[in-house]
Amino acid sequence: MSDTTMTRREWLLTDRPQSRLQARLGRAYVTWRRFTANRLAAIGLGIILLLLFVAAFAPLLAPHSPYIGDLKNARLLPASSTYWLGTDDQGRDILSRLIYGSRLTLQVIVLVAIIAAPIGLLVGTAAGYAGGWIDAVLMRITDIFLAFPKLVLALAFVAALGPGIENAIIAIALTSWPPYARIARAETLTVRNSDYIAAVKLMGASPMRIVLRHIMPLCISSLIVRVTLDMAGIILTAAGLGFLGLGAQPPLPEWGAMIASGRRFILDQWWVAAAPGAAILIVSLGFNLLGDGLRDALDTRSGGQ
Amino acid sequence: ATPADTLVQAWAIDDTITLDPAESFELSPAEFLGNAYDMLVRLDINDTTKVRPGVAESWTVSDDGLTYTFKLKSGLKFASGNPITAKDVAWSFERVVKLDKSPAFILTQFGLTKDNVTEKAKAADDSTFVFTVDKSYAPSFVLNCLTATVGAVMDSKLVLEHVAPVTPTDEYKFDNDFGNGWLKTGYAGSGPFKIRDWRANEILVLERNDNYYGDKPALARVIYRHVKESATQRLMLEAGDIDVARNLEPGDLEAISKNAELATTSAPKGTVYYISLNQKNPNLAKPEVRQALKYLVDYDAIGSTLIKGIGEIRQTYQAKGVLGALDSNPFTFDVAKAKELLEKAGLKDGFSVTMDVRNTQPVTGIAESFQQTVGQAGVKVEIIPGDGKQTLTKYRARNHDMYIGQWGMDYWDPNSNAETFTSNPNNADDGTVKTLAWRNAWDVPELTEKTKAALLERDNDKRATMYKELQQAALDTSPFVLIFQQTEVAGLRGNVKNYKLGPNFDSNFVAPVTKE
Amino acid sequence: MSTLLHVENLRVSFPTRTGVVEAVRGVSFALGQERLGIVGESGSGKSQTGRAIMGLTPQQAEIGARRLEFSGIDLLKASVSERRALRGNRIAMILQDPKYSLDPVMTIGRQIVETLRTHEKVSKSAARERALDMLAAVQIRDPKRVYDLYPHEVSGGMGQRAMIAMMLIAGPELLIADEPTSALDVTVQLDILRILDRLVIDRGMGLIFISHDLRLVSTFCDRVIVMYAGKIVEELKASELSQAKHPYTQGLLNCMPKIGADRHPLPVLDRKPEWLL
Amino acid sequence: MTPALSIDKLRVVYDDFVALKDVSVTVAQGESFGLVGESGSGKSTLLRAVAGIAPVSSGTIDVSGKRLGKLRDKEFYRQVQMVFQDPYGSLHPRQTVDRLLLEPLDIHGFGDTEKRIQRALDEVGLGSGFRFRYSHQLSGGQRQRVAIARALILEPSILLLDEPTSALDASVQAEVLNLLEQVRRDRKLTFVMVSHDLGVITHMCERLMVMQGGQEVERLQAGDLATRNVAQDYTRNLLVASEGFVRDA
Amino acid sequence: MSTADTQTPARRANRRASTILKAVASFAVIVGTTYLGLLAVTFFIGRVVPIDPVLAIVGDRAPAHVVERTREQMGFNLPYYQQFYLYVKGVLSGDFGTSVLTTNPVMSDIRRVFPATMELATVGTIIGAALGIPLGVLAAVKRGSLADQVVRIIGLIGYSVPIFWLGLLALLVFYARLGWTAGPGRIDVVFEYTFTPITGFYLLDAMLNRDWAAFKDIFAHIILPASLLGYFSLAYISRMTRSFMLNELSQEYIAAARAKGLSETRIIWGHALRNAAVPLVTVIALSYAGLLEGSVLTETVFAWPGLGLYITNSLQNADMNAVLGGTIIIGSVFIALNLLSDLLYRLLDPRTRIR
Ligand SMILES: Nc1ncnc2c1ncn2[C@@H]1O[C@H](COP(=O)(O)OP(=O)(O)OP(=O)(O)O)[C@@H](O)[C@H]1O
Ligand SMILES: Nc1ncnc2c1ncn2[C@@H]1O[C@H](COP(=O)(O)OP(=O)(O)OP(=O)(O)O)[C@@H](O)[C@H]1O
Ligand SMILES: [Mg+2]
Ligand SMILES: [Mg+2]
Ligand code: NI
Repeated sequence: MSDTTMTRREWLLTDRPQSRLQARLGRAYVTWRRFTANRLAAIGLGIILLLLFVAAFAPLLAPHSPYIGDLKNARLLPASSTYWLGTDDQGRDILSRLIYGSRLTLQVIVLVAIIAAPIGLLVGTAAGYAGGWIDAVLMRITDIFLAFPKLVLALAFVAALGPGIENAIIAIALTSWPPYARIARAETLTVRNSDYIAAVKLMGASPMRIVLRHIMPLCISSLIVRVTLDMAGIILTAAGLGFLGLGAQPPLPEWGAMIASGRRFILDQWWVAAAPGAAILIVSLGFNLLGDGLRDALDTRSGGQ
Repeated sequence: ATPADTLVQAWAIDDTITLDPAESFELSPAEFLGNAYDMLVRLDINDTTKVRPGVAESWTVSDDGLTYTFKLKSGLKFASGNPITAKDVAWSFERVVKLDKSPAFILTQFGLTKDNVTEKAKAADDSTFVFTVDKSYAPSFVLNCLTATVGAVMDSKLVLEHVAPVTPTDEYKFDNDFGNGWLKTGYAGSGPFKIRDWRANEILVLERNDNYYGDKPALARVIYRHVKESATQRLMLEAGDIDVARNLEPGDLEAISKNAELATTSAPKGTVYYISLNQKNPNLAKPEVRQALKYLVDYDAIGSTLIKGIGEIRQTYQAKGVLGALDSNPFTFDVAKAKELLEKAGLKDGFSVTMDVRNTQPVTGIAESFQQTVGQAGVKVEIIPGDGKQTLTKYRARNHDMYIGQWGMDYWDPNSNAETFTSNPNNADDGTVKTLAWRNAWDVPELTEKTKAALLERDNDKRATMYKELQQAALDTSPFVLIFQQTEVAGLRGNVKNYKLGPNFDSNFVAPVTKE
Repeated sequence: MSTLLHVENLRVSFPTRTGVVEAVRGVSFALGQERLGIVGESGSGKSQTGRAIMGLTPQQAEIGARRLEFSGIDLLKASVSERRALRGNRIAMILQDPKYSLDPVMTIGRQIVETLRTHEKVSKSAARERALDMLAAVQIRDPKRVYDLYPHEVSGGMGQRAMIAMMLIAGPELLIADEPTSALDVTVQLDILRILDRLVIDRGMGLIFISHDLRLVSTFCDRVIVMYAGKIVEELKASELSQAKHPYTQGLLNCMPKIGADRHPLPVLDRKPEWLL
Repeated sequence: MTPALSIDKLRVVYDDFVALKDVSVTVAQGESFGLVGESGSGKSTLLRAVAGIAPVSSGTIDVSGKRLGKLRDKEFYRQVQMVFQDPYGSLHPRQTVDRLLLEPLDIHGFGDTEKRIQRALDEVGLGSGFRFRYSHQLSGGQRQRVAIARALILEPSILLLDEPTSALDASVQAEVLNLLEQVRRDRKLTFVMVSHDLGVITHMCERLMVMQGGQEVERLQAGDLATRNVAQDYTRNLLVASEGFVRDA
Repeated sequence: MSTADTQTPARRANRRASTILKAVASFAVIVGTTYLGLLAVTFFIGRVVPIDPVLAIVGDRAPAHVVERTREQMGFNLPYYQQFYLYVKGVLSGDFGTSVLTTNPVMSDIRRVFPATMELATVGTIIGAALGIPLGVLAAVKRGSLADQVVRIIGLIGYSVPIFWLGLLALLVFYARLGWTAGPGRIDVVFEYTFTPITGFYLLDAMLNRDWAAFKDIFAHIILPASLLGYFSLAYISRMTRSFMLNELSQEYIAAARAKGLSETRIIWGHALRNAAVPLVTVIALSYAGLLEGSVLTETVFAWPGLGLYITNSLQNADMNAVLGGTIIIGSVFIALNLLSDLLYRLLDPRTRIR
């Protein structure tokens, strides 16, 4: 193999990358290959992409207004050619609400992920690396939050901050970081005494630098996996808060709130709750599959050998 | 299936926090106490403008309207076997006034105080009870008040065995609790049933009182099971695990009414649902806006869907059937008219406002519908959902813009609602009488006076007219958008007979019920 | 000396994402009741050869041979249960690292007894006796104590002895030892070899000794196979190792620093592409 | 001349296990000093104590005449660097060679990083083809070269080598040992090297110390081993064992 | 030569004693600080919740002066630190105060609602573990096969379905339509007069009373909600089992076990699962703790008078004594389960055993 031009695949898979970019892309490509080799994971990714698409083009996709219904004439109708998934108790088109609701679902997921995961990561890695009393104090706080009934905490936060989707998100985020901290800490403990961390230390790196630049990147992948696996739980917690009336404000088409209000009709107009239920199921299934796939793809320990 | 001698009802009984008649002021305990205790007089559920004898056989009112003399039926016994005497009645009144809990005002509004109660509510002899009021109130008002559960006749001997000592303080000058602690879960009455057991949020058991003087209940016991969900209740009713389902929502009610094995029953209740507009909000304080919003409720649609079967559209604040209730529904959903009014108020482009809504049906549904319909006139409503107590806390502090809620009558008399909707003696933030008018900062000195006057009108017809005028004034100017009056419904197994809901919760009598 | 094992043209390959990795590419040898050494650098296919004989090749691997026969039994055609019956009973294998090859939550004694009772019908107490004897046979000084210890409670050398005991208790005719001493200290290393040596001599067992340490193999084994990239490049008598013909073998021998030899810089191995063929 | 490294009565205690019992060593500048002994004898602990990653409970360490405190400053790490035993464990699994080499330069604020990285790779005999590989794309010998390059990039004067070749094949070991010898010569480095292989130690070091159980057994010149001029039985056993297997008659 | 016998027996005993002492001391510190933290956080929550606690007692229609008087009687007019001090003092002397909602001492309420939740959670966890572990093992052993995918999907659905939805559906199908199980609640009213709870764990009580009719009925009532909870823990347990098993199955000692000629069954159940059991214990304990926290939603749908409902109800009414009591109980359970799983961990994993 001398001068023949490399195919793009070979270029990516080469074990002699010529630039930082190529190395990074190559690595991403390998991960991607491993990921897509798992058909279910690809399905999961497809679902998430679909969700993104729907959320982005909601106004174009929705056949009706998600907020305005016809209480008097179009209440609780079954699926028909005008209302593909039927109507809810305010006479609104369920499909349109689901489509618009995808935005809220995304918002919940993304915000929780970017609030809870970094808190957990920071607390966990700092505790794990520092050890000693810092570890003791941080872990005590984590334990208290863990030992605290999650719902009480979430309810209290929402009650204190006022209802609304944003506050529900904050509440969920604040109750879901402790497990991440635990994971990050455990991970940190295993790498803390490794030679490559000792090597960085021997370069004269400050503890801050070691945690931020060398330890955190190692914990992130398992954290990402865990977060994607928790997504279903997060959507459901939001739904649970909605069930207790502390989630999204009406008339926002939040899926959990839709189920919560639709459950009253479950015996006769089952589709009112079933449609958002199925949507939640599909999306969280998507995230779960994605998370599973990511685990297999990112986990070099069991995935590689 | 349920036992033949037991009536099993599923009902959300989590509002029961005490079984002491001097303290209890919520809906479900009113029903328990109404069945387990007897009062001097009872509401006649066949003609709700009248009262019928309870423990008292007969009564007279002195000409000056200040002295009420009750003659007790003879030979009555409490469930414990102790005889019922006028002393028990007097002691019961004294107990209420001295404990001074939430419902005590129903008695103290007649001028009873801790110091004079022993004089004003007095046993002349074993079978004569004399009650002296401070003004010559309409007798219907006084008697109606005495039908409330707070007027329950207590077994003083039994209760006194259970009093707990208390260290007197400035607020509470007595050295014992009048058995309040024990009675929170205990029972010392003489009604057709006795309360056998109460496990909060779980179950309440009534048992036939064999010492009851009147017609003995056909069933040996009535059990209330705490079940919150309408759908769950319906499933249990269909499966025959309960005999009566009490919290049915329209959809489930409809399904049950179509089921041949099941039946439904209903009765209008003295509870009205309304949207109130806080007058502290400058937009809402404009008279045109108040009226405009009354035109922006889609009464028809709500009536035929959200409250179908469980309520009836009613735009006046007195419940149907109460003395002087005005049956008038002048408003219809009319966006054009509303827009016109808004334009007059200088709010052509509408305005934004928040609305506090509790998380219960049908309130949430109505709020959402209202949100849509006012939107058509350009008014943007932001719904702030909240748990009941949370929203209430805010409402009571006058921190809301709009509030949707319900008001149940404290006692079966027009004064109860008139006083709260159309009187506001002191609109200051620290006002002492926090009526609904006060909560919405609606300052109405004339109507307040008129409400007071109606109380002292001893002629029933004249009194009724006065209340009608008050209601009309409310229709025309008040910041209350009345929507509907609650109809209480129950789904029944086919074999349950004679189950009749009363106009009030304390008159949901279960004694006549039989099972085939 | 009868031939215990025939291996002819053994191939093991792993399909991977980047193509097929041929770990073993046509290895042939025969083994009698002797000590056969397999040497070669890391990744040359030594372990995979051993594992293929045992039938421990990972599932995804493809395995093929013209002949793979153990005392008259065609291993390639044998059923799964037939092979299982052979394993541990007539063919045994000592794995590289005792730290990871012993079940961490089971006492050493139980692990030994387990092998025995899988293959022979013996009572519990008899099995225990045999296990204790076996422990003593691998020169564990206090068998009774060690019997009840967990793997993490013993040192590497003792763990390796336990592993040997576990594999030998059923009295196999063929033992494959995959780098049995590379994780151990030099002094302990020799103890272990002495034990293996005694077993071959006393029991007439066939031994395949896999190692990357040429010096050790040359002093311990009868014959040596030198592997490079999945192939046998040379087979010779252990005692004649120093006269190896193949430049690879020579290079390997040459590049080790020796006490007293002052060679600066050390000669290094210059890999020729033709060795791969 | 002040010694490059001077250790006096060093004691290291893990929890309540004494891993190093009052060991004293002095290494002159430019010298190569060896440590041998069986597993667990405290060889690595000694190096780690110098590097500041083992809990020193008593004793002193001087580097170029300067007493070390509990905390090592950046300056120290420019003087002393270490290469670990396990080439698979000492490179960060998620970093390319480039990033690995950039890190120390970045920490110490070096300029012209491009040139330095290039030079470091050349020096250890890895062309630029390896620069953007991840460690899992390298063989053991290559990894160890990267580790050496990383240690050298800060231009230290003392290199601590903890069994740098024990995980490598004999042929690769020779290459790495040659490399180490060469950089020592070129840069006039001081080596402290641990190995359990007497051959390697005598090949690399002028003086060596035999350790057992956290203590010094004896101290020898490299030549003493070849002539079997040893005093202690323990050392003699090590010598015999390293000869290979001897079948009893 | 073993690492163990390089230490003299005396030193070992000494070391063990000090390890135990250290463990006990650190445990005490953990429990103490966790409790105090729990108390402080709950108390703080009680203060920030914008609900007037007096409202729960006197109701909406109470006159203003009654509201004020009640506020003072309950000490809500005192400064916060004083209220907290009084509360902590009470708790330390074993008095958790009285719940205003049920008028009972909080402890006696909890004695009633906690067993209900615990019984449900226990049966649920048993179901979840009994099914989840074998399914996880199956999925790991047959990695990548159809069985693996099926188990994965079953588990994922368990992760993704809202329980209040599934609960109603299950009631509709198994109770209303098929009549296989009993309906909501813990026991039929028929037994209201004959069945006397002793421990509060009804299944156990029925056995103690030898009341088999009641036992049957209680079982019929618990099976549906417990199965639902079990399904959710099954989802979690089977996923974790799978991943632990995969990890174990790739270990060298499994190859060694194969080399010994052990059957696959023995290898999987006797060796791999035995090792996987070590981390699994923690997983199961955590999922059990999660269920004990009380699923408000399940309890609502099944009219189960449990702890979750109790706490939620109390919180919504700002009945802070009850919330605090409930929180302490859940905290204790959490701590206890942590300890238990720790002990089991030590028991199962000889490497962490103190010898
Ligand atoms: N599961 C596998 N998948 C892909 N390739 C594998 C697998 N197992 C082994 N190999 C490859 O097979 C080849 C031979 O491996 P083997 O373990 O036999 O080497 P070895 O000679 O024993 O080396 P060492 O001395 O390091 O133990 C190596 O190139 C290795 O990468
Ligand atoms: N972090 C630690 N915690 C507790 N004990 C330790 C720790 N690190 C090392 N030890 C112990 O200290 C002793 C000396 O260890 P050290 O690593 O120095 O040995 P070594 O001579 O390098 O051995 P090897 O040749 O196996 O690398 C050993 O008994 C080891 O168990
Ligand atoms: Mg190998
Ligand atoms: Mg070492
Ligand atoms: Ni039943």
